Amino acid sequence: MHDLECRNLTKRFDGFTAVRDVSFTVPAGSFFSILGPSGCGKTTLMRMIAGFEAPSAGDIRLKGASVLALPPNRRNVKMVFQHLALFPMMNVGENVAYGLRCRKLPKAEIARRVAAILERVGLPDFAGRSVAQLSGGQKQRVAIARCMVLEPDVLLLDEPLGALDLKLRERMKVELKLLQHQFRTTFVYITHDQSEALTMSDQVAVMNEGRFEQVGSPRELYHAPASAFVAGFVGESNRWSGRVVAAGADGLEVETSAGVVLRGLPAGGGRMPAPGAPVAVFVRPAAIALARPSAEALAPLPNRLAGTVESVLFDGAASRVLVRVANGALVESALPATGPAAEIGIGEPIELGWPSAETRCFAEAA
Amino acid sequence: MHDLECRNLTKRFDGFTAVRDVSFTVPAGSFFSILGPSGCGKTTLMRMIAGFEAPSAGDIRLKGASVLALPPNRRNVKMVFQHLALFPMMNVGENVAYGLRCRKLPKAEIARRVAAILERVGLPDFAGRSVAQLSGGQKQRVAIARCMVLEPDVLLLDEPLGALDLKLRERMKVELKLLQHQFRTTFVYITHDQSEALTMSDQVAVMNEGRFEQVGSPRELYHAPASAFVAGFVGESNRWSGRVVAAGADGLEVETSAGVVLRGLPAGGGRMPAPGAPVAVFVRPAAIALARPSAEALAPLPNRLAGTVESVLFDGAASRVLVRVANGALVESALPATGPAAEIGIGEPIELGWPSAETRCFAEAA
Amino acid sequence: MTGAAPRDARRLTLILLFMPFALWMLLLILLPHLGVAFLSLREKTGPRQYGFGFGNYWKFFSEPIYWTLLLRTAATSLLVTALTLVAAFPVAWYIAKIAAGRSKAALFLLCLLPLWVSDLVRAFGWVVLLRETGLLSRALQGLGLVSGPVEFLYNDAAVVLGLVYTVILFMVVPLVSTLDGMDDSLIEAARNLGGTRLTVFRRVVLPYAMPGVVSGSILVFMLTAGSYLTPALLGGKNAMWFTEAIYQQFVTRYNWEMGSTFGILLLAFTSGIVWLALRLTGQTLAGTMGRA
Amino acid sequence: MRRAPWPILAFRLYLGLFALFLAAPLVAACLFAFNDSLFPALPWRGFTLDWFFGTAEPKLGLFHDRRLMASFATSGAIGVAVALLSTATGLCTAFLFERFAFPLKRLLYVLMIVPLVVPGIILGLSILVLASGTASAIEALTGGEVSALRPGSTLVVLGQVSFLATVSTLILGARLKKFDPALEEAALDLGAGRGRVLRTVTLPFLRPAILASLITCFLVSFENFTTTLMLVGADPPLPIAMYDRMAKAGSTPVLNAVSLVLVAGCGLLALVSILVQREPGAARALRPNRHRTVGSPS
Amino acid sequence: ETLRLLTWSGYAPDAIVKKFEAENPGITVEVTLSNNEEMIAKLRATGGAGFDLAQPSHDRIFAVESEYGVYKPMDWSKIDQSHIAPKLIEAVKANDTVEGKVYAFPHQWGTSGLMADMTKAPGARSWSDLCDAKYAGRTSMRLRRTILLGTAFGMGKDPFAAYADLAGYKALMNEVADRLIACKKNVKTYWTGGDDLAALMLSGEVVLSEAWDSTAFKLYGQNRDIRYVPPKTGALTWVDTFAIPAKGQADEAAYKWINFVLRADNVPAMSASTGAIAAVKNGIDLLPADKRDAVQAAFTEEDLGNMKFFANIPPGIEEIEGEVLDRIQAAN
Ligand SMILES: Nc1ncnc2c1ncn2[C@@H]1O[C@H](COP(=O)(O)OP(=O)(O)OP(=O)(O)O)[C@@H](O)[C@H]1O
Ligand SMILES: Nc1ncnc2c1ncn2[C@@H]1O[C@H](COP(=O)(O)OP(=O)(O)OP(=O)(O)O)[C@@H](O)[C@H]1O
Ligand SMILES: [Mg+2]
Ligand SMILES: [Mg+2]
Repeated sequence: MHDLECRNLTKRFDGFTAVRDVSFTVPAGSFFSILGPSGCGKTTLMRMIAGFEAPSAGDIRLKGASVLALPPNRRNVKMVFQHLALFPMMNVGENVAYGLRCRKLPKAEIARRVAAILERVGLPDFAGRSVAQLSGGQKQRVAIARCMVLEPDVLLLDEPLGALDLKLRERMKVELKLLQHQFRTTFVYITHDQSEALTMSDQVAVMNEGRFEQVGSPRELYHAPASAFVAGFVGESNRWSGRVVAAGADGLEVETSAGVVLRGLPAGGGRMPAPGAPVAVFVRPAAIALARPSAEALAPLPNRLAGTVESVLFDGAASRVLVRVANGALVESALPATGPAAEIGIGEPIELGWPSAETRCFAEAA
Repeated sequence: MHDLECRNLTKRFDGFTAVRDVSFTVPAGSFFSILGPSGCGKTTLMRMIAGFEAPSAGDIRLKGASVLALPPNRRNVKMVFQHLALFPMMNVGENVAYGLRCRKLPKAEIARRVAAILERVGLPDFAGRSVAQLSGGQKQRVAIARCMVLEPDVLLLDEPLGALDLKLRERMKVELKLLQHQFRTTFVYITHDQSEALTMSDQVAVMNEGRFEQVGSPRELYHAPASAFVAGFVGESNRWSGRVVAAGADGLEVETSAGVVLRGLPAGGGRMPAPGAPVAVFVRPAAIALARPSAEALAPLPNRLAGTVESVLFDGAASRVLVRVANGALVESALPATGPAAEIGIGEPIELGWPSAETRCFAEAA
Repeated sequence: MTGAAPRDARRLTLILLFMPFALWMLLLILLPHLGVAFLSLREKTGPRQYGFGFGNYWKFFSEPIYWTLLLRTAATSLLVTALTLVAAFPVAWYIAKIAAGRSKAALFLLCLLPLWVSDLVRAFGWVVLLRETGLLSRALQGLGLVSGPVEFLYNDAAVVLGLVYTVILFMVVPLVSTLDGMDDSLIEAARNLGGTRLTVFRRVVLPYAMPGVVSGSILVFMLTAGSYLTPALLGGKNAMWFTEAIYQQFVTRYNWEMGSTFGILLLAFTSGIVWLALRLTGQTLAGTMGRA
Repeated sequence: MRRAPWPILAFRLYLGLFALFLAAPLVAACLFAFNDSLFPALPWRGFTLDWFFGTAEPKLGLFHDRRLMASFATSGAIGVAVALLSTATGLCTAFLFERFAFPLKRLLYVLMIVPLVVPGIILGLSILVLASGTASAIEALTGGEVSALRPGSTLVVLGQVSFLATVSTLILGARLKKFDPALEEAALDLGAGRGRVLRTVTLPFLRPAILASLITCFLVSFENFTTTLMLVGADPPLPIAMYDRMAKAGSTPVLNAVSLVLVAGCGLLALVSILVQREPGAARALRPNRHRTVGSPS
Repeated sequence: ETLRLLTWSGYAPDAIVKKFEAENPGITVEVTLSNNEEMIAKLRATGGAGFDLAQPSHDRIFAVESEYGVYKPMDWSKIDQSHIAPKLIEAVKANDTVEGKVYAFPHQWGTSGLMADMTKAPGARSWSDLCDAKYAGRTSMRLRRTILLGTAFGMGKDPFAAYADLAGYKALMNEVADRLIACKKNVKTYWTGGDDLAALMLSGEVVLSEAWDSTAFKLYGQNRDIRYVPPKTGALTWVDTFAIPAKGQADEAAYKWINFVLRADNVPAMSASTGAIAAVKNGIDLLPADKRDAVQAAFTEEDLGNMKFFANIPPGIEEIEGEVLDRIQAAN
């Protein structure tokens, strides 16, 4: 059973198409993210689902029934806004009770449900607080409680963590996922932060210029990106442009514009690019092994480059080195926490190597 | 030669002590960061150096001479403000020229220097632009150029990246470091983001509640934190409270409040804690190895726990698993990108293990 | 900042900045009002002979003409305030929430322009429009809606209309500025959570706009109660405005004592109403007017 | 938001009516300036410019009417004086309240706002009472005559300043609130002295607000009637002169001509003031939101 | 040097001012329009400063001078009196002498009475006709003391005789107030100035009104049906005077102005502007032709003999009248 289904959804603003022919289904109880750069149409898509914009074409179905004709207040889709939109003139309890009052439930019933939901989001005894007295994370939870108390079919969240500071964001990521787990409600989550999308979601749709580029589990997106855009947007990558030199059964040979020859595999599911075709090549820093020159550790790897360390960006487990390779390009590679390369310093010579399976080549428009 | 030296600096606001007895020296040409949580007194310390607050006690020396008696406009310390404080009614060139005009340099000289510095920060031909037309990163560079054109002894930067968005922040981190490299001026950089501090700095001071907890290189802080606060604040960690059960030559045996017995080493340089003493135990997620039960891979490790996977936080190379261990505690561990544990799913049984060198035990006040 | 000298400099600056304010308040506001209060307590006992007491106040309260006039003025002002609020809200809403971009700026500008034109011109315009030989009467005759000339001037309705006209922009401006500060997502959230348009207006929009409503209403009420020209030029034979009574006492009766008494009473009465309104809506004068 | 177009249509219709309501009296007042009749009333007797340029009674045109022209000049002079005085006072007071802490600040702030809500006639008469009282007392004591304390332009200026200083303080205070003190610190840090900071950073930042305050005060002063009425002496400003005409000599279309000039002049100045005020940053009130779709026509 | 005149509308026409300035280079004339009450209020507020020559009516000087001392005694020797009507000189002397000094000099005189559109209100002859239901909604009056006095006369009382007894006067005025309040529904509007009234009459909005004769005479020129009607009980007569404010700074210029406007060659222009009759011996004859016709159409010899000069107002009277006026205005 699908909780939410969009069919060929399109939205045009006079002349400009913000959402193009988007179709997807969200299974009941799952955490679905829409990930894309700023301005790609995420919010527009979500506002159509909530009923604040009318689609130019296509259909939106909730639990199987089209909701196009319903005004926003009659759709059982609730929304957590980017800046939360808590009502400043009401206290926490009144905020949470607002939707129930609109449904004209009896007072006692409202009080009971408000208390229950605040308990569930970990804010018992907060009903009397004014909204201004809450911390960022608490506000977040009130905004979610305000929607969840109405038991929506689908909860939409539009970059709800965007306004929080870094540490809190990290914490709320985990907390949001646990809350969804606990409520078992379908979440549709919008973000431009790939780490948020990957961490929390069952399924992620990567959106670009109004279109869905790929829909899949976080691992699929990370390990098998379907397009150059997805490969570049999800996770960190080194990216080069080049041309196919040779194509064989064991993969492609690509010469980058800087003149380096790399061995990789075609990606994105298209045809095998013919020699001479332009390709975009992606290699993840984490996939690159480092070794001191003369060390034979990298010998079995098909791609090997020599260079000097330009900069060491120490950041604990996420440390990176920037290596300037022979022909002037900068390659970013993960710095291992242990092993011979761990203590490398600026200006030292170094060798890099990686397997051809980690060299993803996407055909580009000529 | 030290560019900046603070001796026993203290600042009290009626009754409240924001900075307590802080002493440090910053060698010429180095990148020095002050890292600490919000409200710990970083800005207050910096404002004392710049001359906007008078210290309650202690001395501030620039190039060896005390500057306590000088007003802010006579100290050769320049400051980049958190929101940059570019003058909105002046264009880029006028902003950069402001300090030179205050020094009453001849017009031609000013023009020459402004052009030169804008060239150096990568903004040639920007002199005529209005400030509002700049992107976040360009504003950043103008703010730095405005200070650097005055050739200060020390440049203070108060969370200059705080207002930028995530992606830009990542880029500016690298750029700032390169700029400092190029100017060879002493930078004192304030942040509450440990990743910024670690990535850019030669030396980092960790500040807490007005005091410096530790001053050292990024690697020192990460690998040899001097206090429980530093261990918790720099890099990610699992943290437990416990009591020493036994203390021997090969380390400590600690029982956590949840009843798990761990083997670790005393940290922080204090005396070896006696049995019964309360300790805080820190283990980095990246140090924890994962294995399917029955696999013998973890056998040599002194700390081993069994549990089930509670949650998988997939995030490419920075993925994590949350494991609920036998007695109910949650342990966070890095998820390897490859190997048998890489594909683990929620609810599966799993074993964790780590060496005692990675189990840092800090004595706590009883 | 640093050291002792700058702190003294700061003190000196404070004192220097305080001087104009103190002079303004003392010489132009406090002392004059005290003077009026003093004068209102003076009673004329004969030519060039005066005594002191509450006689003038006593005379006011014992003479129903005067206090009914004050009540009438206040009541009409309240009516004008209410009408103005109702008439201005949709306009402010349109400007703040519906119009976008250039049309928004243009609309706001258009609305502000009449604000700057003299009261006198505006009242005069109404006279030209509404008098028996004026445009409206003639237009109605032209359309065949009425047979003879109709007088629209010189009645209470004309006064109320003219007053609403003179003050409405003072309501629109604070309303626009509060409504403009309201995040649209508040309204959308309220709709999303199931509120009908009416509920959203009543439970979210109105409470949010309250500071603007209150500051606009105070301004409008005080301006109305204190207006002189519009009632004088548009008003009919029965309708005197309390300010006219004050003017009369000063100018045609040469009775400054009584005029001062009337002035004090007008001030006290209208301030009382404003105070009550602030109490009832839980706002403060500084909080509302300060942002207007 | 998807909604039926009727609320929007209703809004538009209402707005149209509102615009008509706003414009009607002004248009009517201006229109009759061109009526070739002795009364600003129907019937329409043909188009004429006599009420602007006529040189002889009974159709003495505005530009040849000495008294009206003199009152224009009086109003202008008073307006300039009021604008300068109010803005200067407002500037000091805005700094005082935005930058300094002192005892009784809240109370004094309320006191500062009060003149805005005191009926204009009371402001006028209170100043009249105090000034005459003082002048009489001085006369009784010294026999000297302080003509500045007698009704006349000085008192008119003071009377208008008494409430326009509040307006000015609020305008300047609002702008000063948006001022990031870090800008001043940055300037200090770059080596500027206090005076230079004020001159090169703070005042330029305030300039749009200062201009707006000057224009606003000038316009309000120019059109003020109630406060002025009580304080006017032998040289009446324009609104009083017009009112005297209306009430004591009867209205002729020359008053419509004056109205037209006033409407045009005020419109122009108000436009300038608004444009100036929304220059940088202060455009909050006029800036469109991004997701501005509530009720946009769909 | 400036001569600051505080006077009635029409009492300083531009042509005369220009001529005066031409004859007296160095003097500029500044005119402030006013009426009796405002003149007093202004001079009281200024303590007699700010103006160099005022023109109150003859009955409004004595009490004001006694109370506030806002005028200077006149130096009659500086005024050419040879051609002034002796009757008016006597009237002014009688009314405006305070402690032996005379404070005024006559300028123009006129009467207050009724004005009627003869086609629509031909028979009106009495003050009480204003309240006649025949003219419901078509009459007007000025809500000032004249109508109080007129109404009293209309009721057959003599208010001037009642001046002596404040209590009696108060009782009389209360009766008058009741009358006028009852009359309110008959009144279209209260006029406030001459042109205001003129507009009302010319447009036909009003057919019968209390009026200054001067206004009526002006209208007669435009519409022969509009005539001045002296009431049966006698037209109320006023003399507008010259008086010099206590702190006037241009006395010489003021006397020059007085002599100038009373000069025979200037009288016709002045009278044409004011509509009133100059205080010179042959005042009526010096009126412009159309005005003269109007006067002759309005007044019979009998009427001219039956004029009632406004009596000097003792202190206290105006307060009583003020309250009564308030009451009338406020009543519904
Ligand atoms: N009402 C509108 N009228 C015209 N264009 C609009 C409107 N709303 C959005 N757009 C345009 O549609 C595009 C998509 O906007 P949208 O807000 O959906 O992007 P987004 O993906 O949510 O971006 P962000 O991450 O910055 O929030 C943008 O180019 C935007 O300018
Ligand atoms: N002028 C002041 N008067 C009183 N207390 C102050 C003043 N300035 C700062 N403090 C207090 O001193 C403490 C340290 O403030 P400071 O601004 O230095 O913190 P910070 O480390 O810069 O924090 P953040 O990261 O949030 O900027 C805070 O508790 C703050 O409230
Ligand atoms: Mg968005
Ligand atoms: Mg800080």
